[in-house]
Amino acid sequence: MSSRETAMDLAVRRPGRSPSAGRRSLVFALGCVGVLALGVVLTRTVENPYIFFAGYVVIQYVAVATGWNVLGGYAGYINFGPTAFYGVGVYTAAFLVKAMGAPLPVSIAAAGAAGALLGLAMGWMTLRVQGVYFAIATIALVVMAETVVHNIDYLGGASGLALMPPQAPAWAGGQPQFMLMVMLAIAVAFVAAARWIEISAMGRALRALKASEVAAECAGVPTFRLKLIACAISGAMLAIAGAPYVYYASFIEPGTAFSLALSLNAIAMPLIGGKRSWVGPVLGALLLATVQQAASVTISSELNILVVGVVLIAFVAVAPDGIVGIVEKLTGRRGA
Amino acid sequence: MAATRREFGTLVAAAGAAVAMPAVWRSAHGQGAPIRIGTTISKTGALSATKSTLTGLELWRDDVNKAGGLLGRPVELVTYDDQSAVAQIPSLFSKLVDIDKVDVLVSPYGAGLSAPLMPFIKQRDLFTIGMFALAGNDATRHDKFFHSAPWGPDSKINWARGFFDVAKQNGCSRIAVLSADVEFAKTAAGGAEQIAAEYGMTVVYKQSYPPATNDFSSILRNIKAQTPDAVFVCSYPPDSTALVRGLSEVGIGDSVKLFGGAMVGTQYASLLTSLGPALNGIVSFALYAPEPTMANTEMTAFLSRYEKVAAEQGLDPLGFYIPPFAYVAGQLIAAAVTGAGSLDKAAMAKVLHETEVKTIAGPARFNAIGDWTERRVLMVQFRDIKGKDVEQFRQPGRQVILDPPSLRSGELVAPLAKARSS
Amino acid sequence: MSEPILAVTGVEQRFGPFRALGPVDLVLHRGERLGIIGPNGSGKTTLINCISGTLRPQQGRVVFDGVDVTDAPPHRRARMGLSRSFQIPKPFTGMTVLENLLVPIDQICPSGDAEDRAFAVLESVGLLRRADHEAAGLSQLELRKLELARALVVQPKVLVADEAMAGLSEGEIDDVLAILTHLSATGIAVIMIEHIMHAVMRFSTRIVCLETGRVIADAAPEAVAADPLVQKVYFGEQTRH
Amino acid sequence: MILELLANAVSTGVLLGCIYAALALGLAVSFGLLHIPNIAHPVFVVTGAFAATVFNAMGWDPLLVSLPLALVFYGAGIAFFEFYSRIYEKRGEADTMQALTLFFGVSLVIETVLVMKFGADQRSTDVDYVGQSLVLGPVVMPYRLLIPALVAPVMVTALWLYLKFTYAGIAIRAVAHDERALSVSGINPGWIKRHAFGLAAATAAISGAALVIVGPIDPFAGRMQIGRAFAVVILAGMGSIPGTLAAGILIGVTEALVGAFGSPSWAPAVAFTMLLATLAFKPSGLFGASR
Repeated sequence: MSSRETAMDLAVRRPGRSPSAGRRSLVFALGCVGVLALGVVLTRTVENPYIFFAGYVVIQYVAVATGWNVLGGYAGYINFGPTAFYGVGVYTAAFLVKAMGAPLPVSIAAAGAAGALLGLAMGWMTLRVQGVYFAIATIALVVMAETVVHNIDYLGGASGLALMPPQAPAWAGGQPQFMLMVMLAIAVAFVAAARWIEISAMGRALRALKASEVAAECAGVPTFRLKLIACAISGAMLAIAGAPYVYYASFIEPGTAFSLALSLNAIAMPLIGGKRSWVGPVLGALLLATVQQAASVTISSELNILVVGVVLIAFVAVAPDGIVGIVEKLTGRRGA
Repeated sequence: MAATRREFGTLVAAAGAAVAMPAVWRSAHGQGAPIRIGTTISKTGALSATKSTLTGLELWRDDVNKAGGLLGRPVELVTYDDQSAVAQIPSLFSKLVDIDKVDVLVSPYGAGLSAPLMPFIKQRDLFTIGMFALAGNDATRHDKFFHSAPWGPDSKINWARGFFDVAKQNGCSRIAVLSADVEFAKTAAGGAEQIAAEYGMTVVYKQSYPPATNDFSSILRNIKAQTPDAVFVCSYPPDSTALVRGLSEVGIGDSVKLFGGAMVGTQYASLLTSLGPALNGIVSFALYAPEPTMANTEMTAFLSRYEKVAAEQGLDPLGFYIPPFAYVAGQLIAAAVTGAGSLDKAAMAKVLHETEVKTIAGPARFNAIGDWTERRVLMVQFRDIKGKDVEQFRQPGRQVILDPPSLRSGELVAPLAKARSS
Repeated sequence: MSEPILAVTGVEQRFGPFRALGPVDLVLHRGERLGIIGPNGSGKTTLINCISGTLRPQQGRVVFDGVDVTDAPPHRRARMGLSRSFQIPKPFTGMTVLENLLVPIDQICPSGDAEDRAFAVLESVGLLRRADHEAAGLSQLELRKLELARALVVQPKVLVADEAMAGLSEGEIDDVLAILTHLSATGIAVIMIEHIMHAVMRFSTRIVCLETGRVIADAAPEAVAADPLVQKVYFGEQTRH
Repeated sequence: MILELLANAVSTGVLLGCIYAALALGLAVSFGLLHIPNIAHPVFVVTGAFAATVFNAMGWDPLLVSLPLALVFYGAGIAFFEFYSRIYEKRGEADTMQALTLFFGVSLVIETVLVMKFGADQRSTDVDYVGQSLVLGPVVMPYRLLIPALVAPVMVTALWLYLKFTYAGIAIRAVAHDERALSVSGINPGWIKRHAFGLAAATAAISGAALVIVGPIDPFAGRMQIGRAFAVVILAGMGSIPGTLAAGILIGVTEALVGAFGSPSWAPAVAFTMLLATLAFKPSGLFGASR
């Protein structure tokens, strides 16, 4: 029986669920409310609509990166086809708009359900074997989803579909403003959900299975079921992020809904920001998307992709925990 | 970590401010300040072969500015790369209009990229020239939108009607329709079926195939089995190549008199020179062909200037398809601005609705939604192609115009098998 | 004695044409301290993989606490009270030592005082000082202790310790033995797979010796040590190396 | 007529399937034997295709020139593996995902460099036999497919013999089975893996040349092939070299039949469906040893 630590140590050095955890959650919640309030203020005061269009793109990336990270970051299962899920969201919404002029909340709910179902189906088929197979299957999933859309004439097939979605409610002050608020609300909800997963038992179990699947299983973690759940949540989030696109652009086509640039960014952003916590994808998305919005008007986009590729390699090789990891290393801090 | 989060909050605010910043910029406007024309060019991505649009616009700008500008003000182009991505369009055009404060818009290339732009220009009531946006304004019906390309009215169905006119004249009644699963091709195929029905022709085969299909042997055999008289093909460059090669490899049978119609790629030198003699007999669309019925000194002069730039920048060496109509877009803007005597959008639109504009591609008149009142899409048959030299495509007699009748420079050589062996 | 806590009957495991294990019969009684020995490749780890569920045997049954768990996945067995540690420590990297212990508690016996229980176990294995350290940064001995702590924090009915002492110094071995002995005293049955003979001999009340996938001896430590067959295949081989 | 269609669909499918197998062969080595998920392999192939077009423009036959190019690719593969292993091999199994991301980044970089060097346009080769066909009764086989298709059985047989009968080949298979086994026998597993990865890269030069004879190619052509190449390797069973040929042909024939008798629009879904079905129902593949 070893008792090198005394009871005194125990009382003094006790970390963990201290009162500060509750305080942090409060700060976080206030932050969320603050961001939303900032969004309301901006849509009321800024007159130039460009910021809403550009802002939508940037914030959409926050949502997509956060959704991707639930599976890719927490569970360590890389989804190379986030646009398959995003595209399913886009087309679910498009279908509902075309069929019944569905309002946005209905489309969002339906897209979430469709994304979750697709996640479950994909996961059920590929998550029992090693993670590599899942990753490979997701590459092919995009081709499959695009092929299916090409063959559905009702959704415009390859030609795309121009739609007149329901207009924004009057209080929003215009469609661009409304879309920005919707996307902001979605992104904030995603970040909050991601943080909740992270600090809950589920997040702990996900991190455990990421470290060692067999050890997690032997510690009582139902790994297969947990991976399925994470895959469904991530799929639902990615699909939800796509749902408002129809209302934003009034035109959809497979090339956009399944665009490679979006997949690439969804993966690059958490990697650059840091995959271990919710801060990473948010940071990565804001950084990368803002730079790209600025860069798309200044440097050639080939160079843009090249830079993303090189940065990706550099981060994977040198800083696998992203910017958050670097900051933690520099400040000597670590933790969730 | 709490500190990091606080820093993070600051970052959010900073990022917000960064995006908001351009809002405070205001460019000076007034007499002597340049007239700004804004558009996006697909410099990269799937449509990057269309970037010669910029050269056409630049040549026009240089001409105008050399001649003293418009209304005494110089002309300036503001362009961004849209990466051939629809998703980029709303924010880039919002930037052009709200940040750069451009006076006139030119649409991005094609109907796909232009689609998200249409509700925007309608809502903001902007004067816009359409670049190759086939039937782009048919749904929105914006009254200040004008096509630079001579698709003609109701173009979704009619733009390739010439193919069927030629088919009818040559007694074709059994039609096969083949199309790629790509936006332009699907639209063309849809129109084809309607016209075939209208002309009392039977569609005996209809099939679409995925992009990047590189073997057409079973498709060609299935077509052959139906013994059609004409095969209307809506394909994209890679599959246009594969199809033409497939024709040489497995043949199409003796029944076929007319093959092609909407094969994208046969307008560009790279595909023409890589296929060479294999093109003989194929019929495809064009907007300009160096035939005696069509050539004019202004066009020839433009093309020879373009060739020099193209050689420097590695663009399509022929430049028959896009660059002239980018120049036409400029000419339409010039006519509207000078005619109106101001940048008043309603006045500019009125000028184009009411007067005929002389362009390097011939006289243009517009209907209420900005279509050329007269369709001037050519159906050309490739003939006498020998070897893979690019120069021959600048000679008359290689792309014989079959339709429209006003520009016809020869008759169809049929059946296809004979045209190919000659 | 009462009904055995664990009964393995006729378990057989093949990899392709190669039979790694079995058929093997094994019984473990409540509170017992069982040592499993055998040369490299004799099927020890395969056997405990079959017991913990990470491998599903082609033949035979595994009955745990009166329930047939042959087809149950490992997490179900863990939730029933069957814990194991790994020969090569598999810490949950990217998490603190404390969090490593919270994972099984969350899954198997969640409660409001989870952290108190984790701290108590960390103290009992001497890892309290490391509670909020990143698991990846631990020393070899600490990793082994963490491995054990994670297995026993949920108060299992059976603990399977797979070479928990490999690579440790004599003093460290004594530490680990003390932990296991203490555990056994609280009524937990322990299976110890070990190469370090004197430790197994000291700890076990019964020893099973495996050779090429078969049980060749199952008796009290002294009897097994004296068994000529065991001496030949096991100690013989040991000395050859 | 139906029979003729069927015969031609099957023959075309076999030819295309051989080409798929050629594309996937390098992956069968790097992923199947070395367990390195090299999703950049199709981009290596496209690079090989571009290299072939460059020399073709000077008048060389693409397939002939691909043989010396294969040596260059072998060297590049070894250098690349060195870079890869410096980063990863030491970190252990959990980093397969990081490795995937690395290869993803690498393929982006290669694609973009190709675009910047050659433009996004299609490139093709100029060879005499394109446009002609071998006619065997009712079956017509274009040389454009036939000649590149012959590359696959040749490469597969050569590689299979190499792995079966040479010292280095046996060592590669031993590494695939158990790395530790090799270090006991005194061979440096690091060298063997480098060598194997180099071989995988070398196949990309040859199959790239084959691919560009089939049809024009652009820098992004690899993307279409990633799913299919992995489908071939997984359907074959990890590391089964002859299985690669069989799996490629199976996928090719199925695609051709779907195209001829169903709708060509659904052909891209064939490989994916087979991939998913294999993963869900028989993860060991058709010819792989069960693990």
